[in-house]
Amino acid sequence: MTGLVHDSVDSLAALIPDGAKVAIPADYTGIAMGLTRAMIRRGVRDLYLVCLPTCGLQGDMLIGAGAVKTIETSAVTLGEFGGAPRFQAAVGDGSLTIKDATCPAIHAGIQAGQKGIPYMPLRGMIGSDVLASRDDWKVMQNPFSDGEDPIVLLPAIKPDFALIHAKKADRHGNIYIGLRREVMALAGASRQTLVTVEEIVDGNLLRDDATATGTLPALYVGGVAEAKQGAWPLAFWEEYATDEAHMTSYVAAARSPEGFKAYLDEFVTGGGARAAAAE
Amino acid sequence: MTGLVHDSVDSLAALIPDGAKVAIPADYTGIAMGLTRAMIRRGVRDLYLVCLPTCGLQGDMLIGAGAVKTIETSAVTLGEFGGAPRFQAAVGDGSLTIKDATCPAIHAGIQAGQKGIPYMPLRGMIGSDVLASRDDWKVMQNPFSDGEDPIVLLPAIKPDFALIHAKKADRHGNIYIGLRREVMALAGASRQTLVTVEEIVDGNLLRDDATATGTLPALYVGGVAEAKQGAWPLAFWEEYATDEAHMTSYVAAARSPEGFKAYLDEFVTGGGARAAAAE
Amino acid sequence: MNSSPVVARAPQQRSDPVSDLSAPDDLRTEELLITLIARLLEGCRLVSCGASSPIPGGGCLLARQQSGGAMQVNVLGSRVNNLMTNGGVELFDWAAQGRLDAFFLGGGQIDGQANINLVGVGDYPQAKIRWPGSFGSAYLYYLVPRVILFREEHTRRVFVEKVDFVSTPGTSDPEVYRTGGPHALVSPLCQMGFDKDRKKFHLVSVHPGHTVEEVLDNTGFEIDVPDQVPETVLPDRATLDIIRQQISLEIAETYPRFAAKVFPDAMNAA
Amino acid sequence: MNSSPVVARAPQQRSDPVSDLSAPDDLRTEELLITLIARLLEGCRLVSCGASSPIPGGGCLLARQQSGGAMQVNVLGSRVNNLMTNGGVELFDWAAQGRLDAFFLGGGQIDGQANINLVGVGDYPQAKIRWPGSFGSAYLYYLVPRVILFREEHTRRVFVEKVDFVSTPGTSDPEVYRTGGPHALVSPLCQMGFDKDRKKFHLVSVHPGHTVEEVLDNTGFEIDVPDQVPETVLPDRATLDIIRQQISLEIAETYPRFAAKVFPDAMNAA
Repeated sequence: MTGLVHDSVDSLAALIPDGAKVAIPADYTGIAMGLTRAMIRRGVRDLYLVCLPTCGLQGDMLIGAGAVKTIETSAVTLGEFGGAPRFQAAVGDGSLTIKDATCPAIHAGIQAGQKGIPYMPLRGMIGSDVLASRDDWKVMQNPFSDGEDPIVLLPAIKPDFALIHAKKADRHGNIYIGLRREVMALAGASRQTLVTVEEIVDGNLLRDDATATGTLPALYVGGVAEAKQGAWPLAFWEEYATDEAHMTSYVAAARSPEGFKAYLDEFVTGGGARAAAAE
Repeated sequence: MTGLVHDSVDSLAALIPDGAKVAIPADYTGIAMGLTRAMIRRGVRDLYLVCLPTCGLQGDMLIGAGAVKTIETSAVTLGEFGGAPRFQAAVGDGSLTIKDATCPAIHAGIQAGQKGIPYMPLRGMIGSDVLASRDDWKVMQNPFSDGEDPIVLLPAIKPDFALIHAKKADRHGNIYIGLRREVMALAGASRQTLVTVEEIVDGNLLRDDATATGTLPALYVGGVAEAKQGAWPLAFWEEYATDEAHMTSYVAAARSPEGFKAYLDEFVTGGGARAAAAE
Repeated sequence: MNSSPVVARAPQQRSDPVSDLSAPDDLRTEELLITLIARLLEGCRLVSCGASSPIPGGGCLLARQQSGGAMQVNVLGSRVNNLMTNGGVELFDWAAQGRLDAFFLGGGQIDGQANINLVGVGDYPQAKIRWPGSFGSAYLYYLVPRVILFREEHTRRVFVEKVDFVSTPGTSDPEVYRTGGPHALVSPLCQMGFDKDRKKFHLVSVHPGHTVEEVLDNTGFEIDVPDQVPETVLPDRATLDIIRQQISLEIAETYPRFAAKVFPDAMNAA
Repeated sequence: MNSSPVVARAPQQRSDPVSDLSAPDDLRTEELLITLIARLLEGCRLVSCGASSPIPGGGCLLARQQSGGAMQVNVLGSRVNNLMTNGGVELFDWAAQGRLDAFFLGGGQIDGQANINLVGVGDYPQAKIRWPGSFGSAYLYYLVPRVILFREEHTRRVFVEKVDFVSTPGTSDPEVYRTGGPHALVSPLCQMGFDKDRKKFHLVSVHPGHTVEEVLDNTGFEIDVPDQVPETVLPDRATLDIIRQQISLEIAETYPRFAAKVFPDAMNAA
C-alpha cells in the first residue's frame, strides 16, 4: 500500500474524529503513548474506549483529559504504581460511563469482530455482577445441549480504530508485532489500525519468513508514524523499561485535577521544551 | 516437557487407537505422510477424519487403506494431479460416510474447539445443500438482531489427535510452525498433537524471539519424531517440492483397488526396500 | 508503478485494439481472460484468488499493476504475493470483515440462477461423479461483493439448467445476510453479467471469433441477450506487453507449468 | 532436575522442619507462602500465575522444580517462563480447553462463600473506592480446577461477610457449566480449604506463630474449624535452599523489586 507512512504522530492523531470507538491493547502489547499525547493535544472528545483487555496510563490520561465518554475494560490499573487516579475520580463523580468486563469476554468480542460474526458464546460469567451490569450481553440456552445449559453471548466489538505501538514497520505499512498476536485480532476487528513504531525500515517485512511470521499486513493499517521511544514512559516489549521516576511523578500529579492539568501542560499540551521532547 | 520425543514415526502411530477422531491440515500446512504410512502399517481402523479444511493424498491413502469410517472435509483433491481416486471410489460405493462442509465452517468448528466454547456462529451457508446435508449444524435467529436474521451455528470440533509435519522441534517438544498459524487452532482444539519434523534441534525454540513467534508450545504436543522428508511425496513449505513422478504413478495405481494395494505393498506395508526407504 | 518500463500505456489505443495485434493468433485466450478479469477488478482494494487459479491469479496481478499501488493482491499458494500471516482462516475473516472485494469461483456445474455445484453429479451423497467438494464457496459467495465466476470450459455440461447439488446458491432470500454474490461470468466464449433480482445472467460481450449463437448453443440455461451484443474489447498492445513481460514472471512463481505453456518466450528469456 | 545441586532433598526431614531452621526469623513469610502454594500445585501439568503475582509465581516455579519436568509453568510478564505464542487470549483458551490446572486470584474483598470482588466498595458503578476491575476472574474461576485464593493481607477489610460486588462467584447453580473453582485460600496467617457443597471455608492449618483465635478475629466470615487445627508444616531445609538459591533468581527476572526485598543475599550474590 502506498501513502500509509505519516510524518508525525500528530498527523496520525488527526485521523481520529470525536466520538470514535477506539481500541487499545494492554500494556504488554505495546502502547502508542506518543500518539495518545497527540490525541490529547488535538483535543479529541467523546471516545468510546475499548481495552483489550485492560489499560493503564493511556486510559487514565485520556480520561483525565476529558477525551473519553465510555470505557469498556476488564481493568484500569497502573500496575506496581497503584490505581489509576483519573479513572477512579471519573468513575466516582459519574462523568465516565464504565462497562466492566472480564478479560476473555473482551477478547471474544474482538475475535467476533475479527471473524465478522455478530456474537460469540463464552463460558463463565453467569452469576457474576459483571454479567448483571451488562445489558448488552445475553444469556441463552446452548442449542447443542440436551440439558439445561445457559451460556453468555457477547456481541462483536468493531472499533473504528485500533492504536498500537510496535517495533518496526516497512514503507508499505506492514508492521512487525512479533509475539503480540492479539494485535491480529484487534486489527481484524477494527476498521483501521493506527500504528507508531520505533523504526521504519527498508524492504518488505512480509517477504522474509523470519519477519513475516510476526507481521501485521498493511491491509489492516490506516496509518503509521515513526515514534522513537513511542511507548514512553511505559515499558515496551524487551526494548526498554518503564520510566519509574516519571510514573511516580505522574501518579503524584494525577491525584488532583490541578496536578493532572499541570502534568499535561508540562508533558503534553504546553508546547514547552519537555512536551516537545516527549515526541 | 520431558519424554515427548519418539524414536520413530511408528512409535508415534502406535499412540492412535482405532476409532480416534483425527484432524489433518491442508497440504500447504505440512502433511505428516511418514506418520500416515506408519498408521496404515499399524492397521488403524474406523477413524473420524477431520480435514482443516481440505485434504489430499493423506486422506486418499487412509481411505484406500480402509482406515477411515467418516470424513468431514471441504474437499478431497490431489490438486493438479486430479481427483482423489480412493476417496471417489469410497463415496461411490457408500463405504465412506462423508460430511461435506465449507472451509470456514471447519475453521470455525476448530476455533470453537480451541476456545472451549460449544459452538460458533458463522455467516453464509444458508440455502446451500452443504447446510441441508448437515443435521449436526443448526440455524438460529441472531439474538442481537431486531429483524429476521438467521445464522448458522457450528458445533465445536474437538479431535483426539492433530497430525502435522513441521520444520523443526526442540527436545522439549516445542514445534516451529512459522507462518502456518492454523496449527495453533488445530492444536488448541485437539487433545494432543502428534508431530513429525524435518529436524530435532538443540536449545529451546521459545527462548529466542525470532523462533518463539512461530512456535507451537510443547504443552499441546503429545509426541514428536524426526522424519526427514516427512511430507514426501508432497511438497513441504518452501523446503521441498512435490515428487511429481511419484504422484503421477500414485494416481495411476490408485485408480483400482488392486493397483492401490500394490502401491501400499511397495511403498508402505511391504517391508521391502522402497517401503523402508520411504521412512 | 502505473506504467510498464517497456511500453508506455496508451489508453487511446483501446478503441481499436485489434489493430495493435500483429496477427489474429498473437493473442492467446488465457491472455484475453486475464485482461477481462483485471478489468472486472478495477477499483478493488483487496482481492484474492483461490487454489489452482492461474488465470484469475494473472488477472489479479495485472489489476494490481494497473491500480498504481491502490490494490493489494493475495495469490493463494504464492510466497511472494502472500498477505496472510494468520493462517488459512484469514482469507475468510477478510471476507466477513468486508475487506475482501473480489474472489473467484468455478464449479463442475453452474446453473442459470448462478448456483454452483462443486460436489458431484447424481444423487448425493453417493454421486455418480464425485468432485473434490465445496471448498470455501458456501461462504465467500455470500460475503465477497464481486465474485467472478470463471471456467475455461464453456459447454452445456458445465453451464446447466439446474445444478445437481447446490454447493452455494447464486441468490438468497431477503432475510439472509448477504453482502456478496455473482458479479460476472467469464468464459473462453464470452462475458456475462448477473441480475440478482431477475436471478438471471445476461450477455455482456462475446469474444472476437465467437458468436452469440455459439454461446447460446453451449449454454444449458437461458440468458438475456441484448439487441446489440458488443464484441469483447481486446487488450491493447501495452497491456499485452505487461502481461507477457511482467505478469508472466509473477504468476510463474506459483504456476510454473501454466507459465511455461502460455508464456514460453518469457519463461525462456527468464 | 528433581534435586538441587547444592543440597539433596531429604523428605525425612519434613517431620521436624523447624529443627532445620537455624533461627525462628530465618524463614520469611513470603518463603512459607511460596512453599504452601507449591504444595497445592502438586500433580498439575500446566499452571500459570497472573499479573502482579510474585509469590504465586514463586510457588509455580518451585512446584515445577519439584515436579521433575512433569509440570509446565507460565509466568505472566516473564520472557523466560512464557509459554504463550498466540497472544493474550491463549491463557483463557487453555482454561476452556481443560489444559490449565491451576491459577491464582486475589481480591479487594473475598467473602465466606468464596465470592470475589475486584471492582470496588460501595454502590456500583459509582463506587466509594474503585479498584482496577475484574480482570479474568469472571471466567477463570469457572474453568480452572484449582483456583488458589491468595492475599498478603488477612484482615476483616479483605475477608468480608459479603462482597459489595461479585466479580466472580465462589459457587454456581448446578445448571451452570463449571469445571473449576476455589481450591484453597492462602494468607499470611493460615491455609483454608473450601467445601463447595456447604459453600463454606474450613481451616486447614495455622502458620507457626499464629493462632486459630487470631485467624477468627481477622476473618469477617464464618469458617469451619476442626477440633484439632494442625500447625502449617514449614519448608524443610532443602526446599528453603532451593527457594533461596534458585527460585529467587528465576522470579527476579519478572519481579526484581520483590526479589531484592525478599532475597537480598541471592540478589547480591548474582
